[in-house]
Amino acid sequence: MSDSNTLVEVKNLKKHFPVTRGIILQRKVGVVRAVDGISFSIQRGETLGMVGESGCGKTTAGRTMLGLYPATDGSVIIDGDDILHARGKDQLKIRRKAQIIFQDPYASLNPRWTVNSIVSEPMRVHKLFATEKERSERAKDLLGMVGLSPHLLNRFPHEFSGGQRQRIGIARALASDPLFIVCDEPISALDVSIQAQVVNLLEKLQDQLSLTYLFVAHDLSMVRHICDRVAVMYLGVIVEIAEQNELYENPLHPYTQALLSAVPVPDPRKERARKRTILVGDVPSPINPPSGCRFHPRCPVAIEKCKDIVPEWREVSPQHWVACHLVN
Amino acid sequence: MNNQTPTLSELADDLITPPLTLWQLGWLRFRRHKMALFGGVILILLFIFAFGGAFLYTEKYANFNDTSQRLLAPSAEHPFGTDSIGRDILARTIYGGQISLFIGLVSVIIETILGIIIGALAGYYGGVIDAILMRITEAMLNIPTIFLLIVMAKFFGGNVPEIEIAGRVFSGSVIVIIVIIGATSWMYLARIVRAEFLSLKENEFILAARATGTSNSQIIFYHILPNTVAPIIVSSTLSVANAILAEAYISFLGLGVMPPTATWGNMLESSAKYLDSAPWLWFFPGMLILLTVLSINFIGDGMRDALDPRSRTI
Amino acid sequence: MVRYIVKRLFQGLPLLLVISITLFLLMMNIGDPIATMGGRTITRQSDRERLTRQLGLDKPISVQYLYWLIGNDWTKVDSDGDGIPDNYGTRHGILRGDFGTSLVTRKPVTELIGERIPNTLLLMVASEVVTVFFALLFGIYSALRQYSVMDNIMTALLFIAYSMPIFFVSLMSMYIFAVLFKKWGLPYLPTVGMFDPQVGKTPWQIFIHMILPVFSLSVTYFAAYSRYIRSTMLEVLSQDYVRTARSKGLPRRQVVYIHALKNAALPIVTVIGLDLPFLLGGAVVTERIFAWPGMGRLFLDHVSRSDLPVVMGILMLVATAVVVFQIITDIIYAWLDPRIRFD
Amino acid sequence: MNHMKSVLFLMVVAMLLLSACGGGSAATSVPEQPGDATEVPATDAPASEKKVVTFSWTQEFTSLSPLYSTGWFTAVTQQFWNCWAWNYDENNEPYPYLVTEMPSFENGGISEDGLTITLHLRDDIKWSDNEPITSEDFRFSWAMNIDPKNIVSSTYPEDLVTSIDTPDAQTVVLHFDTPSVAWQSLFTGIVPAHILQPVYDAEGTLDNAEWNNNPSVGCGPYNFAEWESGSYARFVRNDNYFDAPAKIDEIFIRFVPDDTAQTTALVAGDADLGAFIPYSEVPRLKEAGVEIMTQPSGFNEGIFLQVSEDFSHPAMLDVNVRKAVAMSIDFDSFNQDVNLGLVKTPGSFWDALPYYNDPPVEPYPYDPEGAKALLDAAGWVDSNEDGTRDKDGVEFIIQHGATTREVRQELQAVAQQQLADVGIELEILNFDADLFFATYADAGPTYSGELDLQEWSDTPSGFPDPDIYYWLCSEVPSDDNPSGTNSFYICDEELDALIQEQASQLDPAERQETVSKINQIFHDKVYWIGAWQDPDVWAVSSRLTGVKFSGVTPFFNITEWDIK
Repeated sequence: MSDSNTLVEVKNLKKHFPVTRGIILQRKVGVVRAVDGISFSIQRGETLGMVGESGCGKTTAGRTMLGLYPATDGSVIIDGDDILHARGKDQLKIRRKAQIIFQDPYASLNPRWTVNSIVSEPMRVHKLFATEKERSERAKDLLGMVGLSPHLLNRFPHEFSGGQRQRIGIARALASDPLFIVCDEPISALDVSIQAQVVNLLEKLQDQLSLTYLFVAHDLSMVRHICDRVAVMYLGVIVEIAEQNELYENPLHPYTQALLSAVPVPDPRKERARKRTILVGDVPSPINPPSGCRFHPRCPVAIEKCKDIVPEWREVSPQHWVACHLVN
Repeated sequence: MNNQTPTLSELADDLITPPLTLWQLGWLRFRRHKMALFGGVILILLFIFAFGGAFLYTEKYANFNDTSQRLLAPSAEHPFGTDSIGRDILARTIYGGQISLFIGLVSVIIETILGIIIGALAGYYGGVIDAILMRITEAMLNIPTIFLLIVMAKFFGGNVPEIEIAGRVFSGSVIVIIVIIGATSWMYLARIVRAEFLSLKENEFILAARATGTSNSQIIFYHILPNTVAPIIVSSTLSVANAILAEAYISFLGLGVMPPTATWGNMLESSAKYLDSAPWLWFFPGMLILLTVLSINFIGDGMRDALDPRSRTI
Repeated sequence: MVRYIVKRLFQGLPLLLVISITLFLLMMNIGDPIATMGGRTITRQSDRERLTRQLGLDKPISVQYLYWLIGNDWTKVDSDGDGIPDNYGTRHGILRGDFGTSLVTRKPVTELIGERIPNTLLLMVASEVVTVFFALLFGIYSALRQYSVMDNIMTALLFIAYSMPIFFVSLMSMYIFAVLFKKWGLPYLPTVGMFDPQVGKTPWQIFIHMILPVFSLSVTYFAAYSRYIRSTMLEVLSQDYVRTARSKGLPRRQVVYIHALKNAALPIVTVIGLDLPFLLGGAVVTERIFAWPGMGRLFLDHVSRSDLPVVMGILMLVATAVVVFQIITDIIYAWLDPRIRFD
Repeated sequence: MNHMKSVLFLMVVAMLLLSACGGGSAATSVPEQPGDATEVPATDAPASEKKVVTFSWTQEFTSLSPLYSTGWFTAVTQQFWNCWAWNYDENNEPYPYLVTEMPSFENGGISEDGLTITLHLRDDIKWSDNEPITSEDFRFSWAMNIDPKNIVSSTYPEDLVTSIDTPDAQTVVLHFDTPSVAWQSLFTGIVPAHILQPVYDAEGTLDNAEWNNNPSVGCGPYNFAEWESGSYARFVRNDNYFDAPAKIDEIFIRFVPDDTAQTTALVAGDADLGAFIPYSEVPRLKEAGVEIMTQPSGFNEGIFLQVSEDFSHPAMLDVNVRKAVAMSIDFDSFNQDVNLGLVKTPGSFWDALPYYNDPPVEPYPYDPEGAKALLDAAGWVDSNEDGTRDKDGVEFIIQHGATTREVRQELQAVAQQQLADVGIELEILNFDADLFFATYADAGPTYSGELDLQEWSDTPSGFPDPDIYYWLCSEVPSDDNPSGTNSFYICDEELDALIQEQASQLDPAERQETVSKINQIFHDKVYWIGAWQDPDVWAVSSRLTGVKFSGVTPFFNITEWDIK
């Protein structure tokens, strides 16, 4: 699967948070298996969508991929470099190539910093320009690129609206000329009217700067517009990956089917005819994930085998991977 | 106070220049706090008194004694009177004020540095570091401060040589007092800072900085610390008042700054036996302590309101 | 719940151990207990050497700490100075409830402390009660009439009281209410001690002897408490349910006393609860001035003579009380507040 | 659950309101005082015409037993309820108390060679439980003192006695290896053998004897009644006293640690007697009608000079420089102004003992010009014009250390300025007493040689006998001698020989000669500079009559005291 066109390659990535007790001598009493062995790759210029319910580990996966949380196991190769195992200067070098945009436009900007400081921070860290003045100039350019007036450079985040803030966040992500950006639910906190603007901006930037995105979202509707391929996560593992159209037209995993059934269809007739699969029960605790197929307690079509045997991760048709016993 | 409602031209300016930094906002709110403003003026006057007074009298004069001139009531020659060995009380309150304010400020700097470092390390790194540092903090908090002060004052007592700072020679006991007040008062601040760090470090802007590759020390000092500045400033301001009072307490217990170096605290202490016979002995240092502590408390109160991040009004 | 309490108690143990080691190290260097045993004259050389050995002060710090912690009845010690350990020690160590014996008075530390605790609690609890009562009055009043003239005057007065060193308040009040009042022919208060020997230790005597120290203590604690109560009340009064109650037309009195005060009580009780163990330590300065036989004075008297067992005993007692009270406060808090649960 | 919470809340509020409203209700919850319920009248009515005198002690006693007491307040309190072999009157002259006469060469009480001293006890003396006081009590007191199983406060001078014979109940024969003048300090308090021998036999030590803190049996004019730690102690008249009974019914001692509070209590009439009154408090007390009585107790405040090749400032090795230091400080004016003219400047360490200060040694006069001339002559001149004299590149900067007593700190400040006027820089240091006198081993400032001038108040160790020992060469502290008390590091062969000689000179005339020689050396070599006489200063309420004090046994005539 790996070739020169592959920008990001994730192999068996795991992120377990320990649950500890005790004060000075801490004992580990359990782990939260937030991400429990996921593998995928992203091609240059491609947008991979990653969807799943809240708490399925998709945000953790995105953050662990960039080394924001120390990974428990696995590797992430970005543009040929292993981001998780690099240290010091090497790590800094890779960090330049990979950036992240966050969900909450209010929490993701330091309230004590001006826009200028925020946007030029990556340039300072990576020593991209010789002087502060040059960095400011570049920051102005970036603001222009994301559709903000350059003279807002010395303002503070609290003077902006949510959408404007998200644009600042995007400008910051672009500041280090990255190849790859993790978009961590960048639009879910925004008004619907703004959402489209931001998505359009992201698409425009992708074209201009030939960026590669991992687009994390909790529902499938918005992802459809921007993604080339989509991965579906459930309880720390990926259950299905396919090209966008393939996934939407031919979802194989019962969980994907359930998610898709929740997406409203613009055509009223089709919408009325839409068969909705309602999932019953809560998402199980990631401290104690179910045995076998993790989806089996909530799966409407589960069979006996699903309880005990972990389904194989298979490519059922070209570029369409799925983990389910019922899929042939 | 008229500038609460911006004029039209100001509104126009607003469109071009950035309106208000958080500091300006704080200052605007602080200015509305009359008590705080009053406290600020008093404190500035006290500083002018203690440090400007040095141009009026030399330190040698403050220590100049003449036992035949003892316990003189205030007069033209000695505006505040003289003490039990005939030293001029005005000159001693000036030089004593320098020491008292110096003790207040420097011990709080020590307290703040300790509190920030310990709170920041515990809050940012968490885990074992947090556990160890917080156990130490709790251990210190479990013992009444005055007990700690006494034990530490005796522990360090007399072991520190005198040092010279900015032309003044400070007796070792000044350094001791500063260190022990600083070392016994950082715990609350450390807890405040830790709590702030714990909540702030989960913020996405910290993750963004880490994604960029910003180092831990830069994240601590440039990203998180500026956001904890408000509670730190409020807490430290109030600590200055507490430090000046603490100095007076240890002086009363005979463990404070040793004479002939004057402080308001030890001047007040030695005046206790002249409550009725020579009231000027306690009136002036007592008044100065009162004014200092009072004004600092007012300022701290005003700052608390002004820097409250929840408050969005001007 | 029981598991939670036991767990918390066990968590407290290492904390107390750390405190004890730190204090012990500090204490070894705060002076020479034997230096002042001669009274007005200097202790003789032969006595110094003998006492150092007999009191076990010649042992290394680690051994002294070990003996203090677990006693020395398991090992032989040299009591007559011939260099040969002859008898088993007699100390049981603090872990077995033996706080040791005062170096100065040779009395058991538990006895010394036990004698002082009732006196200290009498003084401190009375001060706390007076303080809290008036702080409640003031705090609630100024919260209801925020920024009124009275509120501002009270705030200013509070700050003034808070800004005066307590020794000064004490000596001044003693001078005014005992000496000057007597001079002016007014009813005057006694100065020092707990009772007049001519009359004896009656409740009334103790009460009038308590007035001045309680006054001095309350004046200083008052400011902090009433400010805290004021801000807590202000916060509660601005809550939606209080506004709702008011808009429902409930009498103001009822709103304040039933709704607001009830909800403000939780944080106030918590703060008082956390302060309580420190009352055990007494008030060093006040007890010294008014010659009140409490723990603060015991501490001061013995720290000035480097009497390690007594000083350590007091400090460890207070530290332990703090740990215990923290647990109690947490439990009460959880009991009062349904949002808190111990998993 | 909700109901419970309301109840608790109401309880809290009710508790706060109730206990605070009453205010007084807190005082009704007086802690139980087991034991004294019977002695305390339950009502507020003054208890009859009982004569109670209130003493104010700034320090609590550590133990009541003569064996374990450390400190002056315990020692003087013993005179109420315990008894000494001999007492001293207001002229500090000894007179027989438990003995029939003071032993001397003349009456044969002291043997020719000075190695045997015989005491003859009165036959009418008895303990408060009517048991007779016998020679066995004396022997037992001595034996317990030197027993290694007892952690007594001091074994001196008992350890000079090699054995005691008790040929009969009224005769005590002391045997010495070498004659020692310290015999006069023996038997300052005795312990009852009939009470304590069984305790010792049972426990192997007297350390934990109940009697130490609760001496049920005594021999003084008063009986111990109770002692509440940190608060007070009571002594009531001993009706079995073998001498004339006391006139005052009860002595009530209150422990008031703070000087200023003590003065206020005396002024307010809450105390009848206070000791160690600072001179600065005297006018306030006199104004309130409190009488001030001073009694020479041998103590003099003085500056001890350190003269040591190893530690001292080089200038201090020159006797003329030391003389100049003494001449530069105006002690007379200080005593006149700050000590209110109540005390004079002592010329000699034996200032309170006129007999041994003969011919009297006068203090060096205040003469800054003369001091400057001496310093110039010694080569200490201000060659670099920084205001401080120097020689061979060494600045004349010396350290003056003392404890934190206020009047001492005032003298230090005055001395600093006056020495600066003649070109000597004085660095001032202050320490808590237990730090100041900490041993060489504990790196105490005095004993480890850090201080050129050391100031404290001291007396000859056997006052009213002028015995001394600090300046012995064998007392110089070192790694091999970590508890040596010669913090001056002065090892003067001539002085050493004289000190050793006086210690065994039992003949008064010979002693007088030797001590006077020592006196002269102190003065000529400037080893000690007197600052002020430091007699005991007592504040006595005007309602007390018949009050006399002695410098050794202050309450020798306590039975004659009365209340107007």
